[in-house]
Amino acid sequence: MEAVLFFLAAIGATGGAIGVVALRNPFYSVLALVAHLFSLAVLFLLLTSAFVAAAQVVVYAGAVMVLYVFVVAYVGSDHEPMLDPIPGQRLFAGLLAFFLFVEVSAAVLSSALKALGTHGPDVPAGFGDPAAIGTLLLEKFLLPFEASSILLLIAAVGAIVLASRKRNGEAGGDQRNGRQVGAQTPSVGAPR
Amino acid sequence: MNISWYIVLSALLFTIGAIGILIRRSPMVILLCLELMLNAANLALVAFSREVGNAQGQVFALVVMVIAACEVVVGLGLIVAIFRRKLPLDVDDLRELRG
Amino acid sequence: MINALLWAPLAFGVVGLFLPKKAVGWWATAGALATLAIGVIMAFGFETGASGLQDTVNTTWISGLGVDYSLGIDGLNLFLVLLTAVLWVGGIAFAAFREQERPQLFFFLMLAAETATLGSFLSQDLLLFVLFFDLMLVPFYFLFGAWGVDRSAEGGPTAPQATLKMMVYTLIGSLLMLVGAIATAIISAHGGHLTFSIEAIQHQGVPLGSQRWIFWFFAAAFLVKMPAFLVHGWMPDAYRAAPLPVLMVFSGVLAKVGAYGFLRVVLPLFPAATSQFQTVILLVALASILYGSVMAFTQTNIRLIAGYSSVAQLGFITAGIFALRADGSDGAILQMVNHGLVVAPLFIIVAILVERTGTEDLRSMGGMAMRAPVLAALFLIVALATLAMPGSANFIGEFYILNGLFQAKIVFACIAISGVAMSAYYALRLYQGTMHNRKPDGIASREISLRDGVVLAPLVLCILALALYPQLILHRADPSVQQSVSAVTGGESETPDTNLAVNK
Amino acid sequence: MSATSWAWLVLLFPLLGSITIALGFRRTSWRFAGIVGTAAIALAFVCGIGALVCLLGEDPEARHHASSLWEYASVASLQIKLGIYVDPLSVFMVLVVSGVSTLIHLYSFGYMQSDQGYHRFFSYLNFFVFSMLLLVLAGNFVLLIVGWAFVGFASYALISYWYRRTTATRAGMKAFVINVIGDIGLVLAAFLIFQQLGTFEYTEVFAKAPQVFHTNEWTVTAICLLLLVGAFAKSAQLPFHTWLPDAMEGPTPVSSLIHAATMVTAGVYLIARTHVLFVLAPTAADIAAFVGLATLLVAASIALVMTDLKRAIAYSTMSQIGYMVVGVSIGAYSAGMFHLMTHAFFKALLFMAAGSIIAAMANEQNIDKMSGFGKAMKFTSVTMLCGALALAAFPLTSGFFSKDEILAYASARGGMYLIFTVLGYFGALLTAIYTFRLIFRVLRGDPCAEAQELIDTGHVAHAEAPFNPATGETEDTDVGFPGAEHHIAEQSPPMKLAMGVLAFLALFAGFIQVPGVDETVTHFLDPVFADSPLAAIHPSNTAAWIGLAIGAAISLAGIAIAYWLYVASPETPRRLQQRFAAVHTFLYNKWYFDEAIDFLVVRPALAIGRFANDVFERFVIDGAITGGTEETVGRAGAIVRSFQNGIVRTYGLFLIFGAVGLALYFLIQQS
Amino acid sequence: MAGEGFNAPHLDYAGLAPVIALTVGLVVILMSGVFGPTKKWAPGLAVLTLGAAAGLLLWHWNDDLSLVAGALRVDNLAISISLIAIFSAFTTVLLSIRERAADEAGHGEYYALLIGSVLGMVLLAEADNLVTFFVALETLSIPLYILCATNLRREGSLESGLKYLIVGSLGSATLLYGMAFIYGGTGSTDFAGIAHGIEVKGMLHDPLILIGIALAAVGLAFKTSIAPFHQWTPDVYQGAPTPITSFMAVATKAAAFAVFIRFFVVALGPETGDWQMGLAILAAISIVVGNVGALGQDSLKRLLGYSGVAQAGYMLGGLVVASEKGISSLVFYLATYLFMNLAAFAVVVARERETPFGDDIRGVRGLGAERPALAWPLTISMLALAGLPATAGFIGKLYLIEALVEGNYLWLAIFIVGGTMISLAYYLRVVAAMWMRPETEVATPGLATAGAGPSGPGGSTPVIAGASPEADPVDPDAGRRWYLVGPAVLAAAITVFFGVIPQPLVDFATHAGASLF
Repeated sequence: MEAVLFFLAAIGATGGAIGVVALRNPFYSVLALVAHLFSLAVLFLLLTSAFVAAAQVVVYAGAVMVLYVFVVAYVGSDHEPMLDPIPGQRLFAGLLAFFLFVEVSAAVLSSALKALGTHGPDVPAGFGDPAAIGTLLLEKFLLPFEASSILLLIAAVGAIVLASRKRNGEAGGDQRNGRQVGAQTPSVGAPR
Repeated sequence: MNISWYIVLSALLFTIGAIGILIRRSPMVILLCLELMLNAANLALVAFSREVGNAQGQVFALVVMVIAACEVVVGLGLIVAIFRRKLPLDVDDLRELRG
Repeated sequence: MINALLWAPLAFGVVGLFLPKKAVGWWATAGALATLAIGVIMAFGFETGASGLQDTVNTTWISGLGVDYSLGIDGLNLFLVLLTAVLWVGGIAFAAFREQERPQLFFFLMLAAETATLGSFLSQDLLLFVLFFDLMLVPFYFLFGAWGVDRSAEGGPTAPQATLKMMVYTLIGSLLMLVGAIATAIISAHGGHLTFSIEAIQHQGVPLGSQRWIFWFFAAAFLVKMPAFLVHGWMPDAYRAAPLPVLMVFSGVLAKVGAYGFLRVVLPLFPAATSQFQTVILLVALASILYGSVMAFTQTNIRLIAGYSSVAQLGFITAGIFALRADGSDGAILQMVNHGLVVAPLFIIVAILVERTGTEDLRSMGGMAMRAPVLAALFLIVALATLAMPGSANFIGEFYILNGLFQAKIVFACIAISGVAMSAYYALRLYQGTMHNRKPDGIASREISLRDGVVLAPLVLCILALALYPQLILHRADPSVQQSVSAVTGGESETPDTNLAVNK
Repeated sequence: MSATSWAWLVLLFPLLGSITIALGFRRTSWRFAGIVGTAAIALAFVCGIGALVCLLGEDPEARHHASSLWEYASVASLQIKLGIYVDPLSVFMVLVVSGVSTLIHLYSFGYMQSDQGYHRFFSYLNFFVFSMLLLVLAGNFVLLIVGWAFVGFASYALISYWYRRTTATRAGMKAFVINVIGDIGLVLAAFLIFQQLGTFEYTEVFAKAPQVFHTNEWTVTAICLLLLVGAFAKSAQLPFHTWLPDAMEGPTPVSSLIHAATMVTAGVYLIARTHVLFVLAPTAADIAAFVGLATLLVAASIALVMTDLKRAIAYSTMSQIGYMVVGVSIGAYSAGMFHLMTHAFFKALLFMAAGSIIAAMANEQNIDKMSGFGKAMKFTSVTMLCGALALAAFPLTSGFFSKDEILAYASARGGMYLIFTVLGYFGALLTAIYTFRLIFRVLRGDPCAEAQELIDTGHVAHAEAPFNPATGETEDTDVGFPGAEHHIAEQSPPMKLAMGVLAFLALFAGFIQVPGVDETVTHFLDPVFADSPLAAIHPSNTAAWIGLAIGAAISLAGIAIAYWLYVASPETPRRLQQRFAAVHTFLYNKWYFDEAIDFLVVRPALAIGRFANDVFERFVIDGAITGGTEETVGRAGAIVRSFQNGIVRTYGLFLIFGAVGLALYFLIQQS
Repeated sequence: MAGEGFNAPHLDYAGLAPVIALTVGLVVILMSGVFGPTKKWAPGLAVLTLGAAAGLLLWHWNDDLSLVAGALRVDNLAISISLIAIFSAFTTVLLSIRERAADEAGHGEYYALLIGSVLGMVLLAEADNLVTFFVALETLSIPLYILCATNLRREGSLESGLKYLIVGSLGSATLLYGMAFIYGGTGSTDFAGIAHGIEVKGMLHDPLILIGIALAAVGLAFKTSIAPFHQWTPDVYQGAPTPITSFMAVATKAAAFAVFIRFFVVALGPETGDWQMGLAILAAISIVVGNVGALGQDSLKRLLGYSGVAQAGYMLGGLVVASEKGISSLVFYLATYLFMNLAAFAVVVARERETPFGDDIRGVRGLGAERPALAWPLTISMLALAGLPATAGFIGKLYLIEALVEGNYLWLAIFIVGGTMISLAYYLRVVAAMWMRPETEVATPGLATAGAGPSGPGGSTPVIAGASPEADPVDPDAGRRWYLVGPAVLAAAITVFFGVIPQPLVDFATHAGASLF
C-alpha cells in the first residue's frame, strides 16, 4: 500500500518536474509545478510530517502559485524557440545533471548510515504534527522563525521597490530611449 | 519504504530542477525550476528528519518554504521591473555585462 | 642616531611636499646632505676591526608574526650606506639645478627611495630587509613612469610600460624571497619561538634540504635586482626610460642591494646550499660578465653602454662573493662602492652630453673635448675608473675579486678576466665617441656649467681619494666579511647548530 | 738622505709637474707649462743622481733597499704596500728614463710651441715620466702593474693627442687595448705568484722562489710566460707589435720618448727584474729569446721597405728591442741594459731629427717625396747622421759596443745560442742597410721643393691647408698642429741643445763600457744579477774584440750596400722590387700581421656582439623569457574572459560543473 | 515531544541587543517614510542604527555567549566580522548620499534594505546552527538582489539584479541540499551537534557527509566568489550601483567567510583532513582565474570584481590551514581588504559622478594632477591590493603566507605570490593612468570635459562599460564632496597606518581567531 502510494506520488512529482522544465508555455509550467507540489505533499504525508504537507499545499499551491499566475498573465507568456542558441548547453546540462544524480545516489547507497536502509526509527505518535512543529518553532528555532518573518518584510519592501510605478512621471520617456541606447551598445564591456 | 528511495527521488528532482535552470531562458520558468530544487531539498530534509527521528528537518523545510516564497516574490518583482523597462524577458538577451 | 639616519630623508621629503615649487629642490638637497652628515658622523664613530654589529636598534614590531624592527651597522653595510647618502646628494642636487615638473612629488619620491634603500642596507631582521627591499621599488616605479622618457617614437616602450616591466621583473624575485624568508624563519624555529632576526636564524640553522630551495628563492631576488644574465630583460627598457638624475642613484645603489643581500643573508643563513650551488652562481656571474661586456661594446645608446657595463660589473661582484674567500668578498664590497661611485658620475655626464647634443646615439656625438676640456678631464677620470685602470680603487676591487676567484676556481678567473679587456674597449669607446674625433655639425660643445661641476667634482674626488687609499674600505669591511664568509667555509666548525641541522 | 728618499723625490717631481700644469692650464702661459714640465723632469734626474750617489756609497751587496709609504690595500689574507724598491737596476733605469726625458722635454718645449694643447701635452708627458719611474721603482708586482698600466694610458693619451684625427684615436685605442692584454698577462702572473708564494713583494718573491720552485716546474714556467705576455705587449714584440707603427700618429717628441727611448723598453726591464724566475724557467727564457730574435729580423725586414719615415724608424725600434730581449733572456743582462741605454740615446735622436724634417716637409712623412735636406738643414742632418751611425753600429759609436756585447755573450754561452750570434749579425747587416737607406734618400740628392724653399727663404714650407699625413684629409685647425705660423725646424735653441747632447751621447756613450777596458755598466749592475748563474758566463776579452771586429765589418758592409743601392745605382732597388714583387708586397704589408689579427680576433668579437644584440637579446631575453610569460598570461586572461560571456545560464553551468567536480573529488579522495 | 508543556527558551537580550538594534532601525527607517520625505533623515537614521549596533557589539568584545537555544554564538570572530560589515555599510551610506539609485528606490526603502542586509550579515556571522545559517544567508542576499537592481533606469542594474538572483538562488539551493545531507548524516542542525554526530555516528569520511560538505562548500564558495563559482562577481559588481558594489565587495565576503570558517572549523572540524585539500585547490584556481581575468579590464568596478575573486582565493588559504593563525590571518586580511577596497570604490563613485566616463579607467586619467585628494587614496589602495610594503596589504599577505607555510601549504603560498605578480599588471595600470602620461592618446578627455556632462564632448565618446548615456547626472565637484573624499582619505590613511603599525589590527585578528580554538 505505502509502496504503491510512494511510487504514484514519485511518478507524479517527477512528471510534474519534467513538465515544468519541458513545457514551453510558462503558464503550463506553473500548472505542472502545482501538480508536482501536490505529489510532494503526499510524500511528506508518507514521511509522517503532516504539518509540512499541509503548509506545502496551502502556502505554495495556494499563495505562491497564484502570484505566479498573475505575473505570467501580466507579462504575457510567449513561447521561447525550441533550439538553444548556446551550442552544447543542453548536452552539458544533461551530462552534469546526470553526474550529479549519480554522485548523490552513489553517496546515499554507499553510505555507512544504517538508518537509510530502513523505514526509519519508530517515532512517537504526533511526530511532525502541528503541535510538535509549533513547539520546535517557538523553542529551538525561535530565532530563525523571527528572522524569516523579517525576511518576508524585506521581500515585500523589495517587491514594492522593484515593481511599483515611479513617483516622478517622466519615467516612461527616457526609459524608452534609454533602452534604445542600450540596443545600440550590445557588445558593452566586451573584452578588447 | 526505505528512506534511501526518498533521497534518491529528491536527488532526481533536484537534478531536473538544475537542468531546467540551465536550459530554459524565460526568467519565470527559471524561478519555477528554483522552486523545484528547493522542494527537492525539502523532500530530502523531511526524509532525513524521518530517518533520524527528530522533527528539526521538518522545521527546516518550513523555513525553506518561507524563503522560497521570498525569492519568488523578489524574482517576480524583478521580472515586472524588467518588463516595465521594455527589456526582453529572456536571460540570454540580458548580457550587457560581460567580458 | 641610526634611526635618524634612516628616517631623516623621508621626514624631509614629507615636509617638502608642502613647500613652494622653488624652494623644494634646495630643501631636498639639504635633506640629503643632512643624511650624509649623519652617515659620516656614524662612520667616524665606527669601531674599526670589530666584526659584530654596531649601534644597533632592536624593538619588537609585530609580536604576533615575530617581526622585529632591528637595525645595525657593520663592515658589510657601512660604506654602502655612505655610498647611498653620497649618491643621493648628487642625484638630488643635480635634479634641483634643473626644472622638474611637479617638483614636490619628485623630491618626495627621491627621498622616500633613499629611506627605503638605507633601510634595506641597515635592517638586521630578515623580514624587515625583504620589506625595504620591495619598498625601494615603489618610488622608482613612479619616478621612472611619471618623469621618464617616452621611447615609443623610436619603437621602444613608453615610460609606464618600461617601468611596469621593471616592477614585475624585480618583484617576481623579491616576492619569492618573501616566501623564502618566512619559510626560513619557520623552519629554523623548529616549532619554537618564531623570529626573523638574522643572527638568531643563523644560530638556529636551517636544514640542508630546506636550504636548497630557499637559497634559490633568495638568489632569484638578488640576481634579478642586479641584474644578472638571463634575468636582465627589464634593464634596457628601464634604463632608457628613466630620468637621468634618478637613474644615477638607481644604477649606482640599487643593484648593489642584491649583491649585498648575498653577503648579508645567503652566505650566513644557507651555507651548505651556498657551497653546493657555488659553481652555478659562478657560471651565471661569468655569463653576466661576458654578455654584459659584449653588449656594452655593441650598443650605440650611451645609457645602455653604461647599463650593460653595470651588468658586467655586477657579474664581477657576484663572482667575487661566490669565490667564497674573504679576499674575494672584500673586493666585492670595495667594488660595490667603486662601481656606485663611477656609474653615478657617468650618468651625470651622460645627462650633460644629452643636454648638449640632444641625442643619445654615440654615433652622432664627438669632438666635445676641445671646447669642454674640464668636462673631458672629469669624464676621462671616470672612464678610466670604469675600466678598472690599475691605480684606481676599481682595479684593487677587481684585483681582489679575481685573485679570490683565481685561488678558488682558477678557470673561472681566467675567463672572467677577459671581461677586463673588453671593459677597456667599451669604456674608451664611450669616451672617444663623445669627446674625441670630429665634431658633427649641430652639436653644442659647451664647457660643463659650474652648477654641474659642483655636483660632479666631489664624486670624482671621491674616486681619486679611494684610488689613493682603498685601504679605507677594505680595512673596515674585512672582519665582517670574514665572519660572513667563514659561515660557509669554516661554517661547520663555527655554527654547530647548522652542522647539526645539516646532518638531519 | 738615503737612496729611497731620493727615489721618492724622483717620483714626486714629475707628478707635481703634471698636476700643476694640468690645473693651471687656464691661467698660465705655454712657456710656464714648458718650463715647469722640463724643470720637474730635470729635478727628477738630479734626484736620480742623488740616489746613484747614495748607492755607490754603499758596498755592492747592500745596494738594495725597499721602502713603503702606507698600506695600500691590505686585508688579513694579503698585503699590498705602497712601496718602492731601489737597487742599481732601478736606479740605472731611473737615470736613463729621466735623463732622456729631460732632453726630450727640452726638445718639445720648442717643437710644440704653436700647438693649442700645449698644457695638455706637457701634463701628459710629465705624467708619463712619473708612471715610467713608478714602473721601474715599484717594490711589488701590484705597483709594477699600476705603473705598467699608467705608462700604457699615457702612451694612449699622447698617441691620440690630436684627437680630432680619427687615425690618431684609432691608433690610441689599438695601443691601449693591446697594452691592457699585456696588463692582464701580468695580473694573472701576479695571481699565480701569490698562489705559490703568498706575497707580491719583490724581495720576498725573489727570496722564496728558488726554494719553492724547482727548475722548469710548470708553475714557474707559466708565471714567466704570463710575464712575457706583458713584456711583449709593452715592448712591441711579436705578435703584439702591431700597435707600435700606428703609434707614430702621435707627435714626434712622443714617438721619440715613449715609443723609442723609454716605455717600449719596459719589457726588457721586466725580464731583467724578474730574471730570478726566468733562471728557474729556462724554457720560458729561451722562448723569450727566440721571440726576440724573430721580432728582430721581421722588423728589420719590414723597415727595409717602409716609405713612411717615422714608421721605418719605429720598426727599427722594434728590431733593436729584439736585441735587448735576446740579451736579457739569454743572460746577457748588463749588455741588454746597456743596449737599452744607448738605444735610448740614438733612437730618440733619430726621431727628433725626423720630426724636424717632417716639420720642414709640412707634415709629409713619405720619404719618396724627400731629398736633399743635407743642404737644407745642416744641423739636423749632422745630428741625424750621428744617430744613424750609432744605430748602424758604426765602429766606436755607442750602438757598436752595446749590440756586439750581446752577440758576443751569445757566442760565449755557445751551443744553441750561437744561432743568436749568427742571425744577430745578419740583423745588424739589415739594420745598417735600412738606416742608411733613410739617410741617403732623405739627406742626399738635390733638394725637393720644400727643402729648396727652406734654402732660399729660410722659411719652413707649410701646406696651405694643414692635413693628416695618414689619410690626407684636412685638419680642423683648432687642434691644428702645425698651427698657422709654424717655423720651428731646427731654429729653436732648446731643440738644438737637446739634439746636440743626444748626438754626443750617441757617438761616445759607448766608451763607458768597453770590453776589457772599463765595464762600468756591468760592474754597476753586477750586484743585481749576482744571484744568476748565467751572469757568471763572461766572454773573454779576445772573443769580445773578435766580435767587435766582425760587427764593424758587417756594419761597414751594410752601409756600403746601402750606398750602392741608393746612391751609386738608384735603379737597383726598383729592379729588385720588380724582380721580387711578391716579397716586396709581403714586406710592404708588414707580413700581414694586422690583417691576421683583424681576422682572428676583431671580426669574431664584433660578430658575437652583433649576434648577442640582434638575435639573443631580441629573441631569447625579450622574446622567450619576457614575451613568453606575457603571452601565456594574456592567453589565460582571454580564456577566462571568453567564459565570462554574460549569459547567466553559462554561469549556472559552471556552478553545477564546479559542484560535480568538487563532489567527485571528495568522493574519490576518500574511496 | 508533543504534549509536553511549552517552555520558551531563555532570551539573553543583552546578547541579542545588536540584532535587535538593527531590526528596530530597519523598521524605524521604513516607518519614517510615513512622516514625510525620507531623503533627509534616512541616511542619518541608518548611520545611527549602525552606530548603535557597532557599539553594542563592541560591548560584547571577548564574551562568548550562546543565544536563543544555540541559534547564535556571540564571540570575537562574530563580532569582528560584524564590525567589518557594519563599517562597510556605514561608508556605503555615505557614498549613497546623492546616489541616483537611492532616489529611484526611495531613500527609506533603500536604506532599510541596506540595514536588512547588514542584519543578515550579523546573524550569519553569529549563526550556530544550520537553520539560522540558511535564513541569515538569505536575509543577507535577498536585499542585495534588490539593491543591485535599484538603479532602475540602467539596464545593467536590472540585469545584474536578475543574474545575481538566479545564480544566487542556484547557489543557495545547492548549499541547502548539502545541509540536508549533513543533517541527515548527523541528525542535528547545531554546529556542535553536527561535529558530535560525526564522531559518535561513525560518519567520519562517510560519502553522505562528504557529498554534503561538497555541496555546502559550493554554496559558500559562491557567496565568497571563489572560482569557478565566481562568474556572477564581475557582472554584478559592474552593474550594481557603485555604493552597493562597495558594500557587496567587502561585507558579503566577510560575512560569508565568517560562516564558512565557523561551519567548517566547528561543525566539520572532524572532517578537516577531508576538505582541506579540496578548498586549497579551489583557492589556487580562483587566484589564477581572478588575476588573469582582471588583466585588460577597462571598467574599474569590473577590475575590482576580478581582483576580489583573486583576493578571496588568498583569504581562503587562511581557512585551508584551519589553524588559529590561519583564521586570524583571514580576519586580518578581511579587515585590511575592507579599507583597501573602500578607498578605491569611494574614488570610483566620485569620478563616476564628475566625469562622463562612468567607472571606465579613462575616468581616473590625469587624476594625480587634477584631484590629488582622490588620486592618493586610489593609488594607496591599488598598491595595498597589490601587496606592496608600507601598506596593510603587505602585512596581510605576510600574515597569510606565514600561516600557510606553518600549515605546510607552501605551494599555495607560492600561488599567492605568483598571483600577486600577475596582479601588478592591472593594479599598476590604474596607478599609471593616474600619475603618468597617457599610454596612447595624448589628450585626456577626463581633464578636458570633467563636469561638461554627458551632453558635452564626453557624450560623443564611444560608449563603454558603465558609461552609457543612462549614466547618472554629472556632479562637477563630486570630487570635493566631504562624504566622498572623506571615506577615501580615511580608508587610505588607515591602510597606511596599519601597514606601518599593524600591531593593533594583529591583536584584533588574533582575538578573533582564538575564539574558535
